[in-house]
Amino acid sequence: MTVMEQRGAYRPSPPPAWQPRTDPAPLLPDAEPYRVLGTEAADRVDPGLLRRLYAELVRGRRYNTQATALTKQGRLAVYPSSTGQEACEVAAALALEERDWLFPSYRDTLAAVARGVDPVQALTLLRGDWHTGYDPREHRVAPLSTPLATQLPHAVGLAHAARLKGDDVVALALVGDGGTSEGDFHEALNFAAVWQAPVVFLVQNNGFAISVPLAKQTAAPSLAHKAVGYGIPGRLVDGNDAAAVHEVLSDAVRHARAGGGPTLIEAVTYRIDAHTNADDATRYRGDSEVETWRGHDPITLLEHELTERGLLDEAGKQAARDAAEAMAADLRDRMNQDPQLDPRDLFAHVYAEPTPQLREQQAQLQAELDAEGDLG
Amino acid sequence: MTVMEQRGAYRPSPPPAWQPRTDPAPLLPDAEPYRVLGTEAADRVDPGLLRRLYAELVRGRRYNTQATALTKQGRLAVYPSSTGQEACEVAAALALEERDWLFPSYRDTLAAVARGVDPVQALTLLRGDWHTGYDPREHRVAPLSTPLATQLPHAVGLAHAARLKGDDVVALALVGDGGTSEGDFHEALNFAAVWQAPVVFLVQNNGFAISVPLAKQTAAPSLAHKAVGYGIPGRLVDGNDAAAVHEVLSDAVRHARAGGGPTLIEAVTYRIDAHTNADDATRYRGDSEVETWRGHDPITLLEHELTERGLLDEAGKQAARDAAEAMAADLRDRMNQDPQLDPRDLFAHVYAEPTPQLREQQAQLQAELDAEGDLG
Amino acid sequence: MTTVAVKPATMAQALTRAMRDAMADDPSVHVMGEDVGTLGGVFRVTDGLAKEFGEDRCTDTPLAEAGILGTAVGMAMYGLRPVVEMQFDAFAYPAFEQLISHVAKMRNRTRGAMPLPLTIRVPYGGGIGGVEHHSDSSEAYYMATPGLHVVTPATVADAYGLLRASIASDDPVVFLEPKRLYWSKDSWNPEEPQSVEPIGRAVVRRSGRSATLITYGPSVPVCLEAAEAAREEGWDLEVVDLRSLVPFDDDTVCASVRRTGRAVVVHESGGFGGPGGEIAARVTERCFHHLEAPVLRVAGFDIPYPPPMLERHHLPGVDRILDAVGRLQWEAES
Amino acid sequence: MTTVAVKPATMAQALTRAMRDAMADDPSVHVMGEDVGTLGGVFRVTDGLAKEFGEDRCTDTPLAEAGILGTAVGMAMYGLRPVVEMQFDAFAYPAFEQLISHVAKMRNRTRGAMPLPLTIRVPYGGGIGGVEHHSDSSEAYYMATPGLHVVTPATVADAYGLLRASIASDDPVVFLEPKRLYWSKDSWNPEEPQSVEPIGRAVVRRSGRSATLITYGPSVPVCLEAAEAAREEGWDLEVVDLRSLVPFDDDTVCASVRRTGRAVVVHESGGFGGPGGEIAARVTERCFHHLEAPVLRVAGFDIPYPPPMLERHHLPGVDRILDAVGRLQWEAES
Ligand SMILES: Cc1ncc(C[n+]2csc(CCOP(=O)(O)OP(=O)(O)O)c2C)c(N)n1
Ligand SMILES: Cc1ncc(C[n+]2csc(CCOP(=O)(O)OP(=O)(O)O)c2C)c(N)n1
Ligand SMILES: [Mg+2]
Ligand SMILES: [Mg+2]
Repeated sequence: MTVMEQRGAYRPSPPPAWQPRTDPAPLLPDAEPYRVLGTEAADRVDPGLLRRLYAELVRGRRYNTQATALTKQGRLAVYPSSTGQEACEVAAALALEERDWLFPSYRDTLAAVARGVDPVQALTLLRGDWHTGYDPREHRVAPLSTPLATQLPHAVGLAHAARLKGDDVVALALVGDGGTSEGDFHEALNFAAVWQAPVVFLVQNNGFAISVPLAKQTAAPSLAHKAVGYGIPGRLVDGNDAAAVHEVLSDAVRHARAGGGPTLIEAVTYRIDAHTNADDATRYRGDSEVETWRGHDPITLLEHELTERGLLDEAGKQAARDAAEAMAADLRDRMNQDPQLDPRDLFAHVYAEPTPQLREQQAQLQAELDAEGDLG
Repeated sequence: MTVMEQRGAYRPSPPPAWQPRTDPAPLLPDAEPYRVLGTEAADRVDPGLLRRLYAELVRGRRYNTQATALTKQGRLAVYPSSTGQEACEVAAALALEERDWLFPSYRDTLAAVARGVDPVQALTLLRGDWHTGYDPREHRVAPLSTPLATQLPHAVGLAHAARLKGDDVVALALVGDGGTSEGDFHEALNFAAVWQAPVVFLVQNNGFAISVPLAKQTAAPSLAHKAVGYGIPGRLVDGNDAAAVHEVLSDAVRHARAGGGPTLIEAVTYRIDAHTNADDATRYRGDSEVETWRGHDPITLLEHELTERGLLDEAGKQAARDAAEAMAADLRDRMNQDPQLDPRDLFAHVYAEPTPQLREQQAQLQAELDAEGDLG
Repeated sequence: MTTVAVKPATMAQALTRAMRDAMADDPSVHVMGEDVGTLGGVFRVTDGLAKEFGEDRCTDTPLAEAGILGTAVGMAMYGLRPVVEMQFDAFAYPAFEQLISHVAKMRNRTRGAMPLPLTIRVPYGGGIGGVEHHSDSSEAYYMATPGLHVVTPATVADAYGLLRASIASDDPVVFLEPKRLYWSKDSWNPEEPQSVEPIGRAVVRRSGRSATLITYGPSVPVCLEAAEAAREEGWDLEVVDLRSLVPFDDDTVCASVRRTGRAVVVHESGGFGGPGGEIAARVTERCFHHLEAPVLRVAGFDIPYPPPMLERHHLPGVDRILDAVGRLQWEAES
Repeated sequence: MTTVAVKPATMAQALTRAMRDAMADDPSVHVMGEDVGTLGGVFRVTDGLAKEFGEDRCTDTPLAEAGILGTAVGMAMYGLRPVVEMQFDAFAYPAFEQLISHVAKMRNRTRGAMPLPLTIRVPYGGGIGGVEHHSDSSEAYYMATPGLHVVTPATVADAYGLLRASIASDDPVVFLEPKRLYWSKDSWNPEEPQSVEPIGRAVVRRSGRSATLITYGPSVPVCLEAAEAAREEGWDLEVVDLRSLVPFDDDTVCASVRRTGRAVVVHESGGFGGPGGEIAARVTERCFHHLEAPVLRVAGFDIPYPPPMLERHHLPGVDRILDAVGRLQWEAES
């Protein structure tokens, strides 16, 4: 008689309620970041799309350099540059349909611009002008979110609401590697998964949260591996490969739109500039690391692909550069005009109707301004 | 010439910074909850340990029924019973060394008691008496934590501090399935993993957060799968199998003590009673589910094992029951005495020294009490 | 002539009815929170809503308050009117970042383009024998956050009217429900058409000439009781129920204080840094020359909320209120 | 006789020095937060500490404020003295549950068995051209939370002394650092033995007889400036720097107000529900018959902190303070 036979009365069986709710295997990301450029997968990509991405990357880079220049001229209070991350920013905008929503973080003005927001309006916050310069409903771009990861539950709620209303709208939320440590990241992913909300999370892992490198931020195999803990697919992609990011995002958006629920995407990229113009990156990283990444520049990668496939010649490059210069010149001109702010706006939008208290305060300020005017 | 050869200039290579930081495979939990009782693994378990677990389970069950009875007699304000979960509670206490720390949630008075806290002191909070009835340093049991998951970062911090001080102390933190949805769960696991803190997280998945079933709480394959997102091992265990929980916990504690870092353990169990005596469980679950789980009772499972191996006879059972009855009788007697609270305690411990404002308020209350006294 | 049998209703029932009617009137109203669906909430205030309107309209969320409020923000951005339940006062704290940095600021941030019509229901206050974290008075935090309305009912009828008005508001409202009044009853007939109080108006609950008790929420019945007891001492106390802490009804409050010349602010919340300071200060600023005595405050002590067995010492009761009234320098008058 | 060359130091430098000295004196002092290690903090206030004491003593944490404070609680439970940096005022909000439900309550909860000697440094306030979320005045939240000390320096010397005292305190201290004074300079010599101010004592920064300006932190220099300007109007203003909001120094404040008979509370924080209400109310309660006029308040407006280009309209400045002083019913005196 074997041991197992002796044990008839309490032969092991799983606890009654337990059953795996999802098969984890398909949720796990690939071992290596997904790449398109320079691989055979590139041949499948529509040349029009590649050219479009290229034009946007060139424009995006120029936007970054122009905005950085504007900080030096005192025309922007602060600028968190996305130089080096343009592939993510641009692909995020292009992977969405018009009816979809984008939830950018404070670094993602470029994604907003690529989606159609006027660059001057996108930079309004960073200029020291009003908090949000654009009407979020116009291009369906939520206000830039400064408190990290707090925009993620908003994206989930909006996507969920759209689904409840029967609209096939997808929300795409951007967050940084540092932002994944916040509780809001966790709660947002969990709500999204439980609700099967049509939302896509794109983590731009640019290696740093200000000065803190990824190794001090997480011990995970990759940030994309976090997906499995929510029962949603995780994807890992080379964030400097515009075609790859675009494809992975588009797949996830399609999946979400079709009712398949959320996806977590980690795009591996690098912040070439300092955290903002006010930051001194030499305090926490060496030049050689930056140089290595310059060799993996998103524009160069795509330019190679296009050139070698005969899809881009010197004239094409020049056209892209010209368009970028035109945008930059326009941006510079318009940013050189002083914004006109109305102090009365301080009270106008705190509530639908100002409270009696705010009316009193507005009158007080008005009296002060009038007095100043009398003096001036 | 193949496509790949043409592409020499930009042959795909991973983005420079990217390398998997951990191999995810060993972090993933088993597909089925780990079990010992009724399997051949049981033969390896020290009979003394099994008997000890049995005595504690019987005592623990009696503690639960006694505490529940005390609510009916108005001697406890509220009692969140751990009936059905005694294997987890007891194993949590027994897996620790004396120098280790336990971080219980509001449901885990039994774990505190099994670790040595006087039952009356453990129940002080739930009696409506002072918030914490015991000195946390005496048995190294943190105060019962009511705000869900907030005790988890405390456990991480304590474990980290101990390691910094060179003490080989491990912290074990308990949390419910519902609590895993909170941001604090996420942040605690991440800090623990980054710091490689000697901490063990035990999730008692008892199927419900008050009325909310697990399916509305998460879409994860299992809660243990969340571990991989932090780069720490996840273990899945039958939470009603005291030997299995004890083994898995002991392994994790040993691993942590040896510098191996944190472990996340999900114990699959079931809350047999309502959420608390104030709850009406019939509103959200059927009797048949409860009955099924009664068939997987932790005491019965262990009793079978012991009996079939000849480690427990009727006398042994009776001895366990007698010890439990003695504990219950003592608890009942002592809980039937009205606690004596001193209103001055309201002011004594807000700060090390009462502020001038608190002194004034204390004087005011004292005057009121004196006046009452004069009247009475 | 027929007599209409008006069944007394509890405040909890009036609140349920307010949500029910709002949901019936407006399909964009969604109730969400922990245990609000199948269970009907731990206080049963959402009882029946999931059954009547389905789980998509009354949703049991995962257990994460920042997530609840954060997703509600997103839902409001898409045009829904979420009504969020926080299970207890102290369990709203995890959502404070969402509340302060987004809920309160979104309209202002977007110059009015993105209002957030959100109601956040928070059962608050003590007196129910709740263990730690179940009896906090957190209104000071909400009051100090511009962009939020802060409303709290003291009667069954107001519970209905103010909750309807809050849900109908295009601004975020923190709706504070006095736990210990959930079971208070009044002859309120849910089948009658209900008048909906606008937000921002205080009401004189009892007229009097000697002094004004300024109060709200759970302390209103206590003040009314104190006013009755004060008659024995020869004081005729007026009781003002603020109903809304934000916006604050300076007119009603100051009119009363100018009439009586004396005032005591009464609330459960801790005194230091609590609502009473603001109220006393603004009344004094506006009515200084009408005041015969400083505006006094009767509040909870400046301590963490005590355990059930000691809470009676903490909560402002009739005696403590009368004691404060007695200190309003009556001799100065004569 | 030799002259000692006293180099002027900034408030930021004094704060750094305070942590450095505390860490050198007591191995249980640990500094932690976002970017506090290698970078030395975004304001460089922790500059050099990681280098001098190692990364275990001055630690770059993951980016999660509740996690930072929550783990600091655990560290304090084991006997360490964590000094936590919150990167900006508004980024402390995610940690409010840990703060309110644990930091403020642990000692009380355990009847003194488990004190939490924790310092939470929060750069606060505006005036530095910071974009949204970088200029909040959050002191009202902290003041309304019994169990916390709330301290804020206005001078370079106090920055050192009060931070040393906070770190040495066996109670949790929220240490509010006025951002716009980080670069303020004073002839303070870090090499000289520094006197450490006890927590809880206000100080008269300028004596005067006409009226008292009660203020703290970033508004202290503004009030001193206003007091200078007031001389032209014939007012001799006293300026009281509270230094500690909790505990509150009633004695110093009330002694001043009793002397002058008039008072204005000045702070950047929003007026409604802000610290000024408490201060005005308690001064009035205690000094009513000495007051020639109601205690007035000059505060930020009751609005979300404005964008940089409008902040000058929001911040209490000299003119607004003088205007309030002018409304202290001077005619009544004559
Ligand atoms: C809740 C919160 N905490 C702290 C900050 C301050 N802060 C601004 S950016 C930043 C680093 C963000 O890193 P990451 O998420 O990786 O985004 P990246 O800057 O790399 O785009 C920090 C700490 C913040 N904005 N919000
Ligand atoms: C932060 C917080 N939110 C809400 C609550 C109210 N609450 C108490 S117990 C509970 C359910 C907990 O479920 P779970 O974590 O599974 O633990 P269990 O009760 O099953 O042991 C809730 C929502 C709380 N205590 N803390
Ligand atoms: Mg980053
Ligand atoms: Mg549970």
